Amino acid sequence: MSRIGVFICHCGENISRTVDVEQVAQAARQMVGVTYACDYKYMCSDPGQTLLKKAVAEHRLEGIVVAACSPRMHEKTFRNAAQAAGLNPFLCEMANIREHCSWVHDDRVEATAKATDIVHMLVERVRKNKKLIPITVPVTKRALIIGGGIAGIQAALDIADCGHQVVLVEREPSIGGHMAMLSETFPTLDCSQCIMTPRMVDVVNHPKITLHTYSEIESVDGYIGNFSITIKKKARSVDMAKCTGCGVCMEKCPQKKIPNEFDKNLGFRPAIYVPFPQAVPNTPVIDREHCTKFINGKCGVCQKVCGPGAVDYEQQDELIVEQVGAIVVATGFKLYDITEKPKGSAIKGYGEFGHGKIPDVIDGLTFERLASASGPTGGKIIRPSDGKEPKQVVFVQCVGSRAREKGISYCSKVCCMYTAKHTMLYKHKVHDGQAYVFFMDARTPGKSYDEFWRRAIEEEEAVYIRGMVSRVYQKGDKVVVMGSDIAVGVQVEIEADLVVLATAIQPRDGADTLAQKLGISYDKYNFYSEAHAKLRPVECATAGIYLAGACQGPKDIPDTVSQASAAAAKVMTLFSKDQLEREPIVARVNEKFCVGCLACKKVCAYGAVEEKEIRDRQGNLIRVVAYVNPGVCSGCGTCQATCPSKSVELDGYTDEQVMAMLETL
Amino acid sequence: MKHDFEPKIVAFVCTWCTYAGADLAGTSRMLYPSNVRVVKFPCTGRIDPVFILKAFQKGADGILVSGCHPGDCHYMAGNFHARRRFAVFRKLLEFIGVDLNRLEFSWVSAAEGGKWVEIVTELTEKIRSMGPLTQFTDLNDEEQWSGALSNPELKAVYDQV
Amino acid sequence: MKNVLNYSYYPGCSLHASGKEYDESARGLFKALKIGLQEVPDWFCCGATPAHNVDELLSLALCAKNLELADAVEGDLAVACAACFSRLKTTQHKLGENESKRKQVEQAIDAKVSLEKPVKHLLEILARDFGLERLHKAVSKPLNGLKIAPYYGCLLTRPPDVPQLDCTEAPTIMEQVLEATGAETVPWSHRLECCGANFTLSRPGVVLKLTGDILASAKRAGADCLVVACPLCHGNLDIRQKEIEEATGEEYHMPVFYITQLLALACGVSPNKLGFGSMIVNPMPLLKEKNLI
Amino acid sequence: MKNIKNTKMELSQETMNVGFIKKVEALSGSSVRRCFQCGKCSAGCPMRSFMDHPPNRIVRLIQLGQWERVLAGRSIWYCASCETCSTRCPNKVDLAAIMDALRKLSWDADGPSKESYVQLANKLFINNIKQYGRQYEMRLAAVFNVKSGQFLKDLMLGPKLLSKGKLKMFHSKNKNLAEIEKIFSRIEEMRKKGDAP
Repeated sequence: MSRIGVFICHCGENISRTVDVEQVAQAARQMVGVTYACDYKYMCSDPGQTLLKKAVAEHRLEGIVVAACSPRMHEKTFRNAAQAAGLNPFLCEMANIREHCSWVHDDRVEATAKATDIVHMLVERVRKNKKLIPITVPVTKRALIIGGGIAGIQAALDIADCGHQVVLVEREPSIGGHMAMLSETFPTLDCSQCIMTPRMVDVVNHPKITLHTYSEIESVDGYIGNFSITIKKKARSVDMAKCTGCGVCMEKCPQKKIPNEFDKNLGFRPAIYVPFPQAVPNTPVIDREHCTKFINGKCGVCQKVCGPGAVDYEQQDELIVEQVGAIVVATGFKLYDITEKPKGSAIKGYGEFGHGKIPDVIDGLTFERLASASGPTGGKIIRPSDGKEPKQVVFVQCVGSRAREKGISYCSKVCCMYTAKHTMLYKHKVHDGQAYVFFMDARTPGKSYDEFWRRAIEEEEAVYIRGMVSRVYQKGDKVVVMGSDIAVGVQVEIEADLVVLATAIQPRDGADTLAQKLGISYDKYNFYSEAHAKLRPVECATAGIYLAGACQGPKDIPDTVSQASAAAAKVMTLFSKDQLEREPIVARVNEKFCVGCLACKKVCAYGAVEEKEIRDRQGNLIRVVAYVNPGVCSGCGTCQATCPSKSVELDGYTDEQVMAMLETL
Repeated sequence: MKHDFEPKIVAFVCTWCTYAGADLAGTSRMLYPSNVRVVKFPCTGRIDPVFILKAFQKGADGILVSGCHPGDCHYMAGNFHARRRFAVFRKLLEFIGVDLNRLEFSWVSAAEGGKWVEIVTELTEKIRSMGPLTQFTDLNDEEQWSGALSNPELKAVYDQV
Repeated sequence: MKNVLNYSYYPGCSLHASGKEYDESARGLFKALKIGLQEVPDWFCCGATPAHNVDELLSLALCAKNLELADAVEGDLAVACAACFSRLKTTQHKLGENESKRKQVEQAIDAKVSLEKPVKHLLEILARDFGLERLHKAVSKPLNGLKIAPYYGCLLTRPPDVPQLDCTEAPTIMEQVLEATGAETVPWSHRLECCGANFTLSRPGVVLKLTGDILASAKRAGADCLVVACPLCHGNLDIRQKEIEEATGEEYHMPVFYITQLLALACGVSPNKLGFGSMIVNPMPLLKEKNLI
Repeated sequence: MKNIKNTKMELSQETMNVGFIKKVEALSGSSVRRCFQCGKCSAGCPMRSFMDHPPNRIVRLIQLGQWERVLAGRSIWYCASCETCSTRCPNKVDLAAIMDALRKLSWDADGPSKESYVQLANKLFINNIKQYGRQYEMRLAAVFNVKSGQFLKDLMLGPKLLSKGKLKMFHSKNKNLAEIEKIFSRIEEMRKKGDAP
C-alpha cells in the first residue's frame, strides 16, 4: 500500500503550541508511501473531516494517518470518516501527538522530532494494515436460565417480558429456591412467601417461558448466540399433562414419616409429595428412594386413587435439546453444614458447637422455617428437642465464615442482617424472651441496613456481645454457650434454651461440574467468576453466559434481584440485533503452519480456541490444528505471542505491522 | 541539547491500562523526557519477546514493557502470561549479553498518570547514565557493510555454498 | 461618662478568692472600655462540678436561683468563670428542653424559673457585643512580640449544644481577641485538654499529670506564656506549676495570665491594678523583657 | 467485697438488671443502648489512665445491666466531667451525664464504691454551699486535709497563697443563706415523697 494520506491536527493550539505541525507535515511528505500530507486547525471538526474525505477522493488514498489526540478519544470519529470516504475503516490509524507528545513535553524541537517519529511509525503500520470486515454471528433469541430461585425467576421474567423466549431449568421439583423458605425479609420485614409466590405463578403462566423442573443440565455445546443445551428431565413418575394437583395421592400415601427437606427436616412428608403447598408447578413427584412401590413393589395406592390417571411408575428420565443464544446461570447457594466434614475437602468441621449432636443447636435456615407462618410449626418458635418455647436464645454469627483455618476465608455477607432479623422475629413472637448475639463484627452495608441492625439492639433489646463463642454444650435441658465479651474483657456464659448458628454460605453442590460443562471459570470455593469485578460484574469471561445471584458470591435478595435484572439486560442487549457484530480484532490460525500443539488453547482465557480436524477427501484424519472461533475470541493476542510456530495472527496487530513500526526506530 | 547522549526508549504497552495511564499524564499536563516511543498492543500478553530483540536491534537503548496490575487485566490473565514469558526471556537476554537494566517491566493502571511519568523519567535517566547500546547496531553494521566473516568455520561453510 | 454597654455580673466564688486578679482585671478592662458591670447582689455558689457530679437536681436548682437573682439587675448576664458559665448555660439548656426537670426545679426553688436572660462569657462580650474592631481601636499599648498559648480547657466550648461560645473542636475566639491587641498566638496541641480541675483537692496527682502535659505542649509550641479564662485552670497551671516542675524535672517558668489581665494592660490600665503580684509564677521578668511595663 | 472485675459474667434475664439501665437512662437523659462500642470516648478521655474500667466499658457494663461491676469500680470517681466524650460521641451518648447519674446512684446507695477522697471533697464542697452560700477555699482545703487525714498535704502551698491574698481567712454571711437552706430542705423533702430522683 503506497498511497497514504497524513493529516496533522493543531487541536486549536494544544498541539501546535509545542509541535511545529508544518514541519511534521513537511517531513511526512518525504516518508515512503506518503502521497499527501497536510495540517489543519481542528481535524475532528466538520470541515476537518470534509477535508479528509475530499483528500481521500482527490488523491485516491489507500490509507490514512491522523496525527492528533489519543485514539481512545477520536479513533471512532476518523474511522467513520474514512468509511464515509469509501475506505475500509481499519485502514485509518491515529498518531497520538497530543497526550503522548505536545502535552507532556515543553521543548519545541524535541517535541517536533518526536511527533515526526510517531507519525512515521504509524505510516509504516498503515502500510501493512489490511482491510478488516466486522465479524457477524447469528443470534438465537432464546435464553436459558439455570436455577429457579429468585435470581432465575427475576431474569426469566425480565427477558420474557421483553418478548423473548426463555427456558428455565430447575433441579428441584418446584421453583422458588431459598427465598420460598424464608419467613420475613430484612430490612423491611415483609413476608417472603407473599412477595415470592406471585412471581413463581407469573413464571408458570408466562407464555414465553418454558419451565423444566426436576431437571438438570446434561451438556452444553456451541458459543454465544448459538448454544445447544441438552437437558435431563428426571422421571417425576407423575404425568404433568394429566395431573390436576388435587392432592389426593399425597393424602392417601401410606408413607408419611419422611423428613421434609424443605422444612429442614422439622416436619414430615409422604413419598409422593410437593415440597411445599405453594409449589410451582403444583404437580407431585414420587420420591423413588422412599416409595414402597419402588422399594418392594407392594403398594401402588397413589395410582389407584388418582382420578385423571396421572401417576406413571414406568416413566423414565428424558433428554431434551434446547437451542438458545444466551445463558444466565443462577444456581444459588447452600448453607455450610458444619456437622459433616467432607472427605478430601480443605473445609474442617466445627465440633465445638455440637451441631447435629445437640438437638437445640440449629442453623439459620432452620430458624427461618420455625419462624415462617407456613412452616412446620405454623410460625410458633419452639425447641426441636421438647417443643417448649425457648426463653433465652443465643445466636452465633460467622460460623464457618471468615475462618481461614476452617477453610472459608470469605464473609458470607447476609448473616449479620438475617441474625438481626431473627432476634426481631423472636422478640415479636416471644415477648418475654431474651435474644443474645455473639458477633465478631457487624457488617451492614446497604440501604437501611445499619439502621435495621441498630433497631434490633435499641428497640427490640437484643443483647449483642462482641466476641466469638468457644464452645457449646448440653447441661440438663439447657444448652450452655461459652463466649467472651471483648469490650468488658471477661468471659460470658449463657444457659440458653436454643442456639442458632449463622453458618457460612457456599455454592451449590455440583457448581464445579456445571461450570465445566458451560466452560466458565470458578474460584477455589466454586463460586463462578465474573469477567471483571468492577466493569463486567454479571458477565462470564465466556461470551454469551451471564451470572445472577449467590452462585457468583454470597448475596442478599436485593443484590441478587439487581444482578438478575442486570444479567437480563445484558441478554436483551445481545438479542437486540439479529446478527452479532464484533470488532474484527480476532486471532486467526494459519492452518498450513499450525503443528497442532494447542499451546494457544491452553493460554486462551475465553475458550475460543478449538481443535479442528483436517481430513482428506476420503475422510481420513490427517492432522489436528487449532481453530479460533471468531465469535468467542476477544482479541488479546496472547495466543499469538505464545504460538511457537508463529501460525496465529491477531488481525489489526500482526507481527508484520509491529515489525514495520519498529523498523522506523 | 542539554545532554551529550539522548537515549532511545521504546515502550510496549497495553491499550487498556498503561496507554490510558500515559493519556492521563497528558491530560494532566505532566512533563517527562521526550525519549520514549510508545507501541500500543491490546494486551501485554500479545507482546512477543522477538519485538524486544527487534527494538534493541533497531537502536533502542532501553525498553519498557508495561501493562495492567496483576489481577486487573482487561483480558483476565494476559499480563500473567506476559510476566511468565518475560521471566524466561530475561535469561536469554542475559545470555546474549544485554544488560538487564535496559529492560524494565512495570504495572501502570489507567489512573496512574503520575506513575507513568515517574517510570519513564527514571528509565530515561538510568539508560542515559548507562550509555548507548552498541552490541546490536555494531553487529548490524558489520553484517551490512563489512561482508567479512570473522569466524573461520562460517567462512568454510560460506565458501562451500 | 456614659457606658456603651451594660451588663449584670456574676463573678463566682473563685473570683473573690484564688482568682481575685481575674475579677480585678475584668473590672479594670471593662471600665476602660466603658462597659458597665453591675454585680448581682448576694449571688451564691453555682455548685460547680461537685454538685452536678452527685446531685443534678441540686446543681440545677442552685443555678436557677442565681438566674432568678440576676433578673433583678439590668443587662445580659456576664460571667467570668468558665465553670459558672458552663453550669448556668447547662441549666438554661436542660430546663429549656426538659419539662419534668423544670417542674422539679421550680418546686425546689419555689419560684418560676426564668430562662430569658442571655448568659454570656466575658470573651463573647468582648469579641461579639463590643467587637474586635472597637477592641483593636482601644488598644494603646500593643502586646507586640508576646507569644501566647491561649488555653480554653473543657467548659468554655463543651458540650457542643450548651455553651455555644465558639466551634467546639476548633475555637478561635481567644486567638481573635488576643490578636486584636497585637499579640501573637501560637498554634498548639493541648488547647482543649482537661487540666483535671475537679481533682485539685482530692487527687492532686491527677492534676500534676494532666496539667504537666499542657505546660509541656505550650513549651513545645514556643509560647512565652499561657492565657486562660477560667480560675480553676489558672489554679492548676499557675499554683501547681512549681510542683510539676519538681515532679517532672522540666523547667517552665511560664506565667499564666487571665485573658483580661493582658487585654487590660493593652488597653492602658495601670499594671498595678491588674494583680500581677498575686500570680505565683512571676510574670514581671517576661513583661519587662517585652517592654510591656 | 470480692474483686469481681475479671470474673465470668453469667448472663440471663435475672442477672441483667434492666431496672438499672432504665434508671441510668432516666437520670442522665441519654440512651445507653445506642452505644455500639466504637471506643471514641476512651480514646479521648484524659482520665483513662487513672481508671480501672475505661469509659466505653462502663457503658458496655450498663448495657448488660452489670450494676455491681460499674459501681464497684473507681472509674466513675475519676471522671473529670470534661465532656470530651459527650462532645465527640458519634451516637449522642451523653457519657458525662451518665457518669453524673452513676455517681448519684452510688452516692445515694452510699455506694459500694468508696473513692473516698473524691467523695469527701464533693461532700465538703456541697456542705460549704449549704453553710456559707459560697466557696471558701481555705476552709475547704483545711477541712479536707483534716478529714482525709492528710495533715501535711499542700502544706507549703497555703501560706504562699495566703500571702498572695488568694485565700480568704474570714468570710461574711450571704444574705440569701436562708433561701439556700430552703432549697436543700425542699429537695430533701421532694425525695422523701418520691417527687424527685
